[in-house]
Amino acid sequence: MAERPALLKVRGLDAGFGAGLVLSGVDLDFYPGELVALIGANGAGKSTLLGVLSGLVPLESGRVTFDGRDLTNARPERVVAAGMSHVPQGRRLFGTLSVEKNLRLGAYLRRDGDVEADLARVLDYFPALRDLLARSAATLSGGEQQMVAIGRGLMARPKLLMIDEPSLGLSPKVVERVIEVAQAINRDGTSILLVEQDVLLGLEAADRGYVLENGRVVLSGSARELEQDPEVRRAYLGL
Amino acid sequence: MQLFLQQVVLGLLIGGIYVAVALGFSLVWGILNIVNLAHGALVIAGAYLTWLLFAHAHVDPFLSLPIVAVALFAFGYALQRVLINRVIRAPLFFTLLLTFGVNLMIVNALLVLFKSDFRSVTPSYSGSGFGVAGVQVPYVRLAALGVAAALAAAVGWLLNRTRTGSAIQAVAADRDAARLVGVDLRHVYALTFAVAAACAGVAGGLISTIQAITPTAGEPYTLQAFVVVVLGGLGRVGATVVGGLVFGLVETLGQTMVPGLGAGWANAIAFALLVVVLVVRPQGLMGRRP
Amino acid sequence: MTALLSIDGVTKRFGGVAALRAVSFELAEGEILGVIGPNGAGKTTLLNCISGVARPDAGSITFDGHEIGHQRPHRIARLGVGRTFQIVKPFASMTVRENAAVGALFGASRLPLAGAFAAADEVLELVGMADKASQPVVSLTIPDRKRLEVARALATRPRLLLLDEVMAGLNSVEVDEALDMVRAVHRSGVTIVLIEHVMRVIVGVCRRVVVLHFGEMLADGTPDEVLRDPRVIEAYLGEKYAKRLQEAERDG
Amino acid sequence: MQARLNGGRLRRLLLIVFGLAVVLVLLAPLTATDQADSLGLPQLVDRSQIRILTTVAMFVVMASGWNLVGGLTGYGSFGNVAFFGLGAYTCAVAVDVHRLHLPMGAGIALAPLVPALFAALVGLPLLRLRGHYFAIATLGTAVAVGEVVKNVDYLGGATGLFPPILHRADLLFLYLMVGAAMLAVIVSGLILRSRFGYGLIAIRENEEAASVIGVNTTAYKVGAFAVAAALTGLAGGIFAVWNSFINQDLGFSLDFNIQMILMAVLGGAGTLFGPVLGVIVLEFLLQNLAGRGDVAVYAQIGLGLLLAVTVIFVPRGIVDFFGGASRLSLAHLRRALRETGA
Repeated sequence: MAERPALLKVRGLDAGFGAGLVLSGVDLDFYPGELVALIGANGAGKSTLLGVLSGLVPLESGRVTFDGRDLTNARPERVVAAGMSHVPQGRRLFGTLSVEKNLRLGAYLRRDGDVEADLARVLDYFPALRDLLARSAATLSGGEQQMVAIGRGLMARPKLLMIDEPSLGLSPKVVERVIEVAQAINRDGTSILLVEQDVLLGLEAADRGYVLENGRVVLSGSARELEQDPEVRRAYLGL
Repeated sequence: MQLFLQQVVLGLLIGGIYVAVALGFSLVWGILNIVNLAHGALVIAGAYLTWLLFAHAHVDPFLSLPIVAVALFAFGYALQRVLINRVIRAPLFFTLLLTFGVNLMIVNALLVLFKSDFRSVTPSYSGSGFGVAGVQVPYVRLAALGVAAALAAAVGWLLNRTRTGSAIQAVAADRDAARLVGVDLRHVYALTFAVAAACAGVAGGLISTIQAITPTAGEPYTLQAFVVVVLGGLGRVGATVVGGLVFGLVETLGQTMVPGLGAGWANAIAFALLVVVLVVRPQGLMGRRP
Repeated sequence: MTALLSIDGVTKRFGGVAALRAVSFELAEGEILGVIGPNGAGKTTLLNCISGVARPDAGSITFDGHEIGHQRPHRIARLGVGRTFQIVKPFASMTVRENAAVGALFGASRLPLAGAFAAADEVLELVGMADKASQPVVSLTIPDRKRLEVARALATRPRLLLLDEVMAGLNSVEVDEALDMVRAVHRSGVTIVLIEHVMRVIVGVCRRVVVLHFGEMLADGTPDEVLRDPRVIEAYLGEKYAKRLQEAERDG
Repeated sequence: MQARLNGGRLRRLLLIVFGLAVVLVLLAPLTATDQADSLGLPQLVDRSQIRILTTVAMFVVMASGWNLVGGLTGYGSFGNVAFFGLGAYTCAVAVDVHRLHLPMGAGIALAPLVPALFAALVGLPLLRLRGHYFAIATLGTAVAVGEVVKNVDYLGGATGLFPPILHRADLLFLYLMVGAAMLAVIVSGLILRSRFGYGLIAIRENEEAASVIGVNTTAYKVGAFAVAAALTGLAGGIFAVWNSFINQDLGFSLDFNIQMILMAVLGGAGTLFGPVLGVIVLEFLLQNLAGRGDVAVYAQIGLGLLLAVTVIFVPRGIVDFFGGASRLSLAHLRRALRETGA
């Protein structure tokens, strides 16, 4: 792979809560246009890593540079403005607000005109949302909520979209649909960092992958390599 | 029947005041999840500002309302940013202690400035009113009801029709998710508290035209605001309007229609109503389960 | 032999959504039952109904001959039902030993203060937390907090112990240790219901499995039977995954 | 472990010094008696200092009582002054010549019973509420009870009641109140080390977890509420005969209500000696602040400031501050600040 400038560079990242470090010494490189899977068991630190990148969770030490800018311990507003958008675990829509308001809030920081165009683009990706726009987000099914959550992330027109465990609580059929759309979004130019506990699902969709265990990157490489790696198969595929 | 109709009208008119007072209180509780025990003090501060403009600058109370609103807006923004923001994530109980401390500071600062003797704002038209089918309707109270309705409409418009309003509602729905779309939490919290303080100031201005005020007159208004919000249900402006009007009616009719209960029973009625609502229907008449 | 626990047609709705639809099964003393299903299948709701945290809208639950469907949690605990929570709920201001001792003070054991601390040491030994007895809860790692939650439930001397996803968030080594702990607890004579959403964990320790799917009971049988049940494979496991588990089962 | 040991020894040292000081302070007033004069002992304490000591003891009772509900059980009640008022009025009615006309001892003995009964009755619905709802409902109850009392003629209506005046009885009331304070601390200590205490702390830490291990949360909460009511009512009863006058403002004052809470929190809610320490620190501050002439207004502003400072900087109380060396460090202070900010 030609040495293109990395879109996202993470070096020596330590972060943690009261009970000791959740992340220690995490290094990560992310190149424009990629779809990278971040896999690992529940509690391995995947969501914490996303929380640190998006500015919700403070980091103890380490550096985060995105698109050439230093975002170490930046407040979430600056991270979104820089072009990194985080679709949180469990979707976390604004339940009392309508689907349309949820989507438009995705573009809260944007001053440029074509928010309408992006709304149309999101509805192209998720046609099912067209007749749900007036519904309040809390009344939607899990799958529909996941689509709105990803749509909301897209409305910020990010360079990198981080999606945290879209498969959580969704039936296999709906998960497949969501992953297909994520790949379509990636093909249209938005880099995606996909966090998945369902290792098989994550690797199949991705170009490259990082395996996180107990807060450490234990393995990384192309998705195909990782799928065959005996350690990954034993630990995560129970084979 | 005449008496009953008169009391119903008076109940609705005082209900308008309770709506104006409760609007700000409901915002701070609904969005910041803080019960502001200093709310009544903010109301009385607004009343004193109106009195100051009236007594010294001869500004008509209803004309001074915008000035009072801006002044309290600024004070509210600063108060939240400096003090209240420190306890946003603290356990509920500490927010009560802090706002009670703020209440003590404001009330006693007013005592230092204005001493404790009664002040009132009596524009030329304050005494007059008009009669309809034998029922007397004082102009001042009717105007107050009008202002309260306008205030409720304005807050409703801000919350539901503006970009800032959707940000405020987003913060109320899910704080972290709001940050993830780029909302600056500290600014939105301070803005919400500022709008609430402005509403309190306007309510104070209205109150100064219908009753004499002293620095300690704010206490009952805080507690009544709580009852109104619980009665109406937390969350929507419409619920606070209903809560305020119903509370005004229950209090007025309770004092005049129920044998044995005189004027002195106002607070006792209010809190009997509160405990009943809290136990029977905690989410209030209009609200969702808390 | 009368069942220790019998669930008969239990239904529970939240708003319009039925979290449990007419679930029925029985559990004999000494069994170790696995309850499996994707997130949102109703596993935790079932456990909440048994432990009294939630009230079933229909159906009945009897434990050791007592109807407990509409009893309050502390009454059910005194009858000998212990439980843990998926998201652990420790008594944060207390030490590990005090947390366990509070269990022994209440529940079916109701020991006096001195006896409670002795019982606490016993259960901490059983779950492998004896060396951390005097530590404050705040300093515990996630696996240790889960062990403490089990210890506290055990200290109440339950005859039935409901474990809600004690393996979630553990890496493979920690899962094996947790499975050993569950086996040790089972050997000490406690009937266990183990709730998980990772099939591999259940296969290791349970002799019987109930599969829940969107509030309904899809299957109830030995792990081997359940793995081959077409409805379970279609709705929950998926072809590839089931084949792999069967291979693992054969060589395991 | 090193910090903990120092903390432990530091704590014991502080407790011993604190205990000695309390004993000395309690004996000093004896020098004001006639017997002491005849022995030629100098009078160390004057009447106003005895009055302050009695007030301190009274607040120790109320703060310790509140601590059982707010500190131990985690239910921050904002209306315990209702129990104080009910106790005061019960005693005042009992000893009133035109009413029950009972001896003072009987009045004081009755004072805790009515509030405890009231707490048990009102506690059942109130203690089902949580957080803001519980706090404001208890505040509302206190205000409502005060209003009812003001409107009932048998209870003296707006003018209040006048228990018979006892002359030269300052020391009697001091040691009565000190006795009540000791009772409050002893009862709290017993509860803290009992099944009842552990059950209350379990409810505070996580009520649902407490219920599934077998704690009858309703009964325990109402129990704590009733014990707190009895203690606070006892203080009210002694206050009524000591002050030989009681009305709505004195019996149900919001000042007393907030001060007993602040004292418990400032000292260390949930601990045994926290409230006692909080009472002494706050009473010392208030006496000096208000000492400057009649300008009580500045004392109130001072109290407001102190509330803000306590909540922001010392949320876990002074006792916790000396709990371990780590607590004294600035890092701990900064982290506390960062945690509470948005």
